[in-house]
Amino acid sequence: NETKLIFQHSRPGRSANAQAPKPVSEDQLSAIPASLRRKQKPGLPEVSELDVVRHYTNLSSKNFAIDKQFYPLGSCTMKYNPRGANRAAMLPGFLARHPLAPASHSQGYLACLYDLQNFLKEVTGMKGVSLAPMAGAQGEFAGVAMIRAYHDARNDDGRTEILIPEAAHGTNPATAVMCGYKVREVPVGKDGDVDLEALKQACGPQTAGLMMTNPSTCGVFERQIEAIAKTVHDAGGLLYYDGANLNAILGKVRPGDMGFDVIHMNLHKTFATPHGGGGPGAGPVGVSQRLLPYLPTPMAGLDEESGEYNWIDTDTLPTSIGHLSAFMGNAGVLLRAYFYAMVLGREGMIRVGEYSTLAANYLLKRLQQVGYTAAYPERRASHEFILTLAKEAKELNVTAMDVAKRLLDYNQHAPTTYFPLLVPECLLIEPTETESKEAMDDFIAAMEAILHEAKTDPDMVKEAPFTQPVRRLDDVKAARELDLTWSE
Amino acid sequence: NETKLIFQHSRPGRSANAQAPKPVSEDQLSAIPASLRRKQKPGLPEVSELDVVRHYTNLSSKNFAIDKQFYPLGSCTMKYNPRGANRAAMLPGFLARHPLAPASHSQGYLACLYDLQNFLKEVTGMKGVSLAPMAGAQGEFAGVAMIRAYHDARNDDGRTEILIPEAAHGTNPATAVMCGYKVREVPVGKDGDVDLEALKQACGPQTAGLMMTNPSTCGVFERQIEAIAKTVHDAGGLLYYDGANLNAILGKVRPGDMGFDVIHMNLHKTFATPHGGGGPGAGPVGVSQRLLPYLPTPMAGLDEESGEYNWIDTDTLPTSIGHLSAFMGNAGVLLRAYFYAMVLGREGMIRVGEYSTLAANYLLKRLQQVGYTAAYPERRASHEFILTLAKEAKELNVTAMDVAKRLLDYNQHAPTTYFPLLVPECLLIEPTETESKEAMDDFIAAMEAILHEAKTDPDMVKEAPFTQPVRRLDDVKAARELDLTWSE
Amino acid sequence: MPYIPHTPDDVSAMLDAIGAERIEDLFDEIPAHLKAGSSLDALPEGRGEMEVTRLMAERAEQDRYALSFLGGGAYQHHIPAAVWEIATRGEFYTAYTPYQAEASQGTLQVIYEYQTLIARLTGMDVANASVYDGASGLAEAVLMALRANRKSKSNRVLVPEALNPRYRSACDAIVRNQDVALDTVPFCGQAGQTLTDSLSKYEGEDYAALVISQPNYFGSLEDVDALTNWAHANGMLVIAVVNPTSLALLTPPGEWGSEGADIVVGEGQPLGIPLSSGGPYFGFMACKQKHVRQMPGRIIGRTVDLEGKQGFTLTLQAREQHIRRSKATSNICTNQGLAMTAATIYMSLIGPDGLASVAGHCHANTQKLADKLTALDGVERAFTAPTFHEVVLFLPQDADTVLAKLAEKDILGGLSLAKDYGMQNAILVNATEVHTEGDLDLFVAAMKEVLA
Amino acid sequence: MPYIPHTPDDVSAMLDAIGAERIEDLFDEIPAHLKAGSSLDALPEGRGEMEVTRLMAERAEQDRYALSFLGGGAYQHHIPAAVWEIATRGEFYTAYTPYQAEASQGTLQVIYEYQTLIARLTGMDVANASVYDGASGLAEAVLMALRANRKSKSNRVLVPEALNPRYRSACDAIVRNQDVALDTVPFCGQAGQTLTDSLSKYEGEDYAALVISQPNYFGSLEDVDALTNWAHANGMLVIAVVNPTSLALLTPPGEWGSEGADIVVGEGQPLGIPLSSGGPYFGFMACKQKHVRQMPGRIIGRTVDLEGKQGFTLTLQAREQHIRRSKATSNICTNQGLAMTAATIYMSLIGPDGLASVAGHCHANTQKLADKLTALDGVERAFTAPTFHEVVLFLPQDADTVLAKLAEKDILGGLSLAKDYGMQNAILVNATEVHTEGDLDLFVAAMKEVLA
Repeated sequence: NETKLIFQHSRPGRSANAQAPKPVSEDQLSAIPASLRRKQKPGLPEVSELDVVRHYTNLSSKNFAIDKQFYPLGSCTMKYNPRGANRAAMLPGFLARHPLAPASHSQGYLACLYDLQNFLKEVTGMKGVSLAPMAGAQGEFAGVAMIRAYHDARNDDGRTEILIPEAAHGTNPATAVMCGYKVREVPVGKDGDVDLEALKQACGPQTAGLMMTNPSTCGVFERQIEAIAKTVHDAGGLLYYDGANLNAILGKVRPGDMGFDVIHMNLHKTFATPHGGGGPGAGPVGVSQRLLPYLPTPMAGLDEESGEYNWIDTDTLPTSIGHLSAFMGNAGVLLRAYFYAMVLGREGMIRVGEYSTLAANYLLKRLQQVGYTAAYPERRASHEFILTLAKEAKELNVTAMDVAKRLLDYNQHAPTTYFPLLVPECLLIEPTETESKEAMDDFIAAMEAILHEAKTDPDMVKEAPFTQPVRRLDDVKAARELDLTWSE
Repeated sequence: NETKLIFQHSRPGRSANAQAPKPVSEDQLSAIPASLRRKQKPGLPEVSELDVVRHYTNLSSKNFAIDKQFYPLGSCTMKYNPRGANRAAMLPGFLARHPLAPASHSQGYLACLYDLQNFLKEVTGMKGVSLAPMAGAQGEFAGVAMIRAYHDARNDDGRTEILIPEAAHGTNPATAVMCGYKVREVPVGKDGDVDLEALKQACGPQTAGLMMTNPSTCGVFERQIEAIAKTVHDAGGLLYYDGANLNAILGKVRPGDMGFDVIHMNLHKTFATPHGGGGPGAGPVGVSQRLLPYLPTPMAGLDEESGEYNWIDTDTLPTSIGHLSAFMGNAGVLLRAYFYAMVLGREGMIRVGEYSTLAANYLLKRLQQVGYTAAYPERRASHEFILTLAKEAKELNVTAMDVAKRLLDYNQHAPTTYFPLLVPECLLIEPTETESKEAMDDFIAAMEAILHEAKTDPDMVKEAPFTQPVRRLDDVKAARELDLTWSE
Repeated sequence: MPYIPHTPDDVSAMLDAIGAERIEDLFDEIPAHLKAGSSLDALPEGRGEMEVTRLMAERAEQDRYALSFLGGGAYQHHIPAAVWEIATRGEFYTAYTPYQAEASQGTLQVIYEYQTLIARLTGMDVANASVYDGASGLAEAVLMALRANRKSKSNRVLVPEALNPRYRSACDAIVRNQDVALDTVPFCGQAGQTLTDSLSKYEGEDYAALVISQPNYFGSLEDVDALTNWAHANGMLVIAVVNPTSLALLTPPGEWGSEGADIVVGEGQPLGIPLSSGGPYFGFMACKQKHVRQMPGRIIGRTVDLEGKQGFTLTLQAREQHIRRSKATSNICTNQGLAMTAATIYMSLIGPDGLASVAGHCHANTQKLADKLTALDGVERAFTAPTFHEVVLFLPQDADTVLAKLAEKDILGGLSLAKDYGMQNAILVNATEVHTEGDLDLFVAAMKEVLA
Repeated sequence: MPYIPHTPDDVSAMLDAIGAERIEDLFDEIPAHLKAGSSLDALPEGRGEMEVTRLMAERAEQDRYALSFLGGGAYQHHIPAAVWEIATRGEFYTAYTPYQAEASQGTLQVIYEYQTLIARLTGMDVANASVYDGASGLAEAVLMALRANRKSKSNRVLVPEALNPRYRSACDAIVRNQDVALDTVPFCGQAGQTLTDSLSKYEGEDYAALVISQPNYFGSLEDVDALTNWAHANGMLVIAVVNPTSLALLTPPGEWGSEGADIVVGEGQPLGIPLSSGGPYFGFMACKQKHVRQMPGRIIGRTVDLEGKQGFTLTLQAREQHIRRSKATSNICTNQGLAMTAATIYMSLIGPDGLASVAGHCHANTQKLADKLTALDGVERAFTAPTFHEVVLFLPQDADTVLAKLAEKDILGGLSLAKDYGMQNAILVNATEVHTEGDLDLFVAAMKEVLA
């Protein structure tokens, strides 16, 4: 059933008028020159409160979500988002606090930030943490900007390149460019590890740093991490850790101990804050000793003497790369992550890596048993793993995308498709530690059924989905005949 | 897709253990004699927090609701339930208040109740209001119990009968019996009004009172109300007003002015509090002067001198019929109604009756135009009206129930079916004032389409619904092979 | 027009379709002199959501959190955030009684699960979809027992004095209209329990039922096996009134004595419902299978659809007022659906071990509180019986006075037993899993100051 | 194990399937000496939801409501209850970026509606699905302008001194890594406006764009038509930075001057997002159709499915990092979906007249507040330009000192301009529709006391 657009419910003069104050008189607006006044009303819809509630309630039902379905989207860590975290972050005292309220009126909020900074330092093994970046990609930006600031401070200005393994998330090269660097890609071997020889050749005086994810986007732990770190450090470069896959190793091994100089974390992945249909996230950064002076501001500080919390800002940390947003990051996300960290505590943090890895290895093994092909069959899965459907694509003409779409008909969200690019026809699958064995078994049963369909009734798979609000969409038309805003 | 029962997700040892405190030691329970201790764990499900959130989120999607569909359930006043009322009633200060907290710690809550009592007095034209009854039926009970207390106080003990028009809600006769009365039904004429002659004959020294709804369940205003009141009063009986249909006349005519001695209101209808899948409601009662001494307790009072609010309870009102619940009624519902009344205000109250009546008359006229038969074609509709499908049942073998079920396939909730019992094959339809003309037009289009189907493809109607989570259910099996609790 | 969508154009179009000129014409069947009896001037002018929310927030603030040890039938517990975030989803919040089963399988399945949960918690065969609250539930149970006990011709029921006095009074207010009498069984002044000794005088008399409250109002645990067996031996049904949290630890009524209780009712509030000034709560009600047709209220059954698929539907409607009218088991119609939905989610989240842990902490905390308070001069336990999570203490001074002084310190230190039992110096105190050691110590320190 | 469902049986079964003995075996590819670098002792023991909620409630309480007149880029507004009750429904809250369009039509349609709303509010052709916030949005706009202005070879952009200094600083922190320079156009010290006079010295120079802030940081309204025409005449694009509430009253950027602004960004917070210590908010971004391929961030398009039915999908992905990698328009990936969803609901609820009314009250209340404060001895308006809902006042004393004294009275009386502009005695104050006459009077009385 096609849902009308909210604009199609609009009728001139209709309104949800419990929500707006009564109009002011033109007289009260006389201080605004007529030349600056809008001539026509903005085209917001004119609808009743019931119209709005019903419209968006119905629209919401057209989404898959963790609260409704198993959602094994690889590299996205779609774990359960505790409802208690939402309630805590939405407490009136937190919601009403203005970002520029003085420290005297911010002690409760600052205490939460200060604690969270310390928790994140400890679980990552870094020396300092700033919570300011508003998403993973902004955390990456902050990280590479700090690398740049470090080299600049040393007047080491011939370093123009960032090295990136070819399997990396697209944000890595895009970030390097945003920080003014050139990107050099490093190949990945057949076992999913970086080609160390190629890396050695790529390193040199032009190397500002290396960005990598570990476990990598191949779903395996990079076993040569120490050699890689040594190679880059020997060349005078720094090591950046993309925390997208931190969930896999939380409590087991720490980026700081692996030799990374700077990392970002995705709190909306590892710390269970909601994904919200595409954000908000939060991308705190952690650094080793030598990058401490460059952390983005503001950060929460504590005056040990008075016991009062304060803001560490550019006036006290003038070497900082500065503010990356108008205020101090996605506060509400940080509060949710703080709740989660407090509930899990020390033991809980350690369990995250263990059980997410257990789940992924179980799921991988069982999917192999029902007939799927692992991209790296000789390797342990981390918290995620890759299947390749190259064989099915060739022999049955059924692609990874077809399987993904057919899964929707089985009420299972699809895994990540066609990433990383180096594995043909791939599905990147991440179950997380919060899904029960039964939920995974249902997914396995669906995957088994689809493989059977692919062999016996391939059109059922190739034309899927059949049960969703729409069938497959014409993406070419969408891009060619751009229709980005609605008009009557 | 069949949804498992929550018990089917249960696995021994699984739990949502962020929610429970750590177990206490047996030692700490030693004061409880072993003979009183439970031998086996109660069979609550053992499930994770995600299991629970996902299960009940998915279950919720199997409901029609005002927030999703037009819901013209006659006599139920399914109007928009303001979200702002929910937020206000769920403020931490209100949620945390213990019902037996002293008045010193209850001034805010008491102020809301006191104001609400006064608002309800004014809109109904009664002399006193108690908010204590927890639902419409309990309000009816309180009302009839007050009638009984009144006669008892006068030692007028030959009054053993309550008169009730045959179109009345089932709660009316059931309530009369719960109050120890016999019920005598009074016939209703072809125009929907009470048969006044029959009423006169039924009245006598045995008459304790008359219970009636006005507008009646026939969807029309009882035009002889003054004559009825005089007849009953002359016989020494009292008049009870069933407020189920108060929405129709809010602000236009008041039960107190019509001569009623006691009324109840359904706040979950007229005052837009949520229906919650079957409650909670609230059924405040209002009375004329002579029933003031009998109002159920507690009520909110105001000490004019100190400006402090207090509780009026049986110690200060010993003639009261007493408490009908452990505490003081459905407080959270009352707060939502208070919010609603405050937003509407004086003018808003008057509009309720006007626009709900406008909507019903529009819908009736248009449904007649597309071919349906009104039960009372010569009458104005009140806020609701009745269609009779007797002709369709006879000629096409398509019943009111068939049309109701088919409406679900058109994403429209069905009207009330087969009530009142005196109209054959009836649909009782109430659009309320909060539904837009477009929503009504969609319903009209669906009804028109169904009538067409009934004539051209009756099985489509008779076998409906086709699009819901289940097809028509075997109610006979449900009653014969009782399965009321689940077992493995 | 708040919550009314119609524009002047809509109104014109609708009036045109009707063939009326003005809205007022639609009221032409109402005698003119009855109309406009008031211009409703006692009502204020309408205000926006912003203003009303601010006013109510200020009022909520006035009654804001005091440290409370009040119980007496409503208890503070941790409520998981998920409970009300899900229960207030529009699909539950704005649906009505599931008359159209096919479009209400969500609500219907929730009720079926709820019935199962209550039956399992109480050890009974079946449960209904809830009644208003515990006290009115007791009234329904009494009326039900009169119908169900075919051996008895009596309209009398035995009720313990140690029953929550608010239950007693609400029950009486309801059942006395049908000339049903509640006769009182006194409690033992030393033990704070209802002893079978005190029942002997009723032996041989015709009573339809005996009410047993576990724990009783004083928090004391009754010897439910002996009481149940006595009642059954004397031809009475047993109506159990229980605290649902306690049932994680205590023998469920279905296992009391040799045959178990016949009807069970109780206040559902401890199962995830906020204190909220006393409501909306919900009463739960369960019984033996053989009495199910005498049970009032909605009951949901599992059945199949015409394709054989599992589905849920309202059943046994022939007991209900909308079908049976004056012959119905009760006049109840709307019950407490949303609160019951929340309780179902709560019970699923808390689980059997979690509920036992909650009950254990309640008990242990109350014991600890009683120990700390009785360490003060002149404060002592009033009774010797074991207790669940509430206890009566004697103070060395007038209870009402002491409580008022504590309230001035924003501590609600318990309920006075002066008015209900004439025990001028006695208070009923409660602690649950929400109280920390610090909370208890604050109370004790304040009490010490007040008594000094 | 909080949030982990596995029982010992589950773990055994999974390990058996894997063929491993212990979970630890699954980490055997990690060099042993790297493991267990810490036992994480800096973290506390895990606590239940009840305890953590209580702790956070106490902390939230510490920062509780003071009467605030702070603005500076984040504003108090009434937020209808429906906004967040719907936005936090699990279907919106726990979905991710709509990669699987068929299973994400809810989110996708919301974004398409949002894009339409922003385009209409700003008077532009197209909008994206949001960026992080207004300040980082300005950085994206600057980088976009450099790409989009094909006539200019410059990496320089003109930025008014009267721009929110936090926008200036965040923008600079981001763009300076690509050697982009922001040159400052001073404001007129009397008017508090950016005058075209002060631009004349840049004529003939190569700048990619001119940033225009309406209103500017001082709340002053700029002569946007003149500034826009000047920029276009000098080969620059115009980047508008606007307050969305103000656009209900003020000329939308799409109509500035004879051609309109080219790119529009702003802070979306006023559209239904709580202050919440600065986030999550969202930045909105709109542009002319011809620049759409230079716009960063997600963009949703309307299309049809294979049966010809309307549907929505991510489009123009070839601009984005997950496809274009180092050639992408930005590294942005996750944006502020949930906040944008809330804003979409807010804009639908408030409607065009409602937003105008909100804006009108903001303006009128701020005027009233300024009048009341300037009635005090020594307090006066700093500038002559007309203002929207924020205004700079000169105090007769040091601003920081006065504000600190007001804060002691729980009144947050504005923002000091001392640090950012060297105006030691100047404060920036704001009032909105949430402030009552009583609120204003409380502030004025407190100010009077402090100045006395």
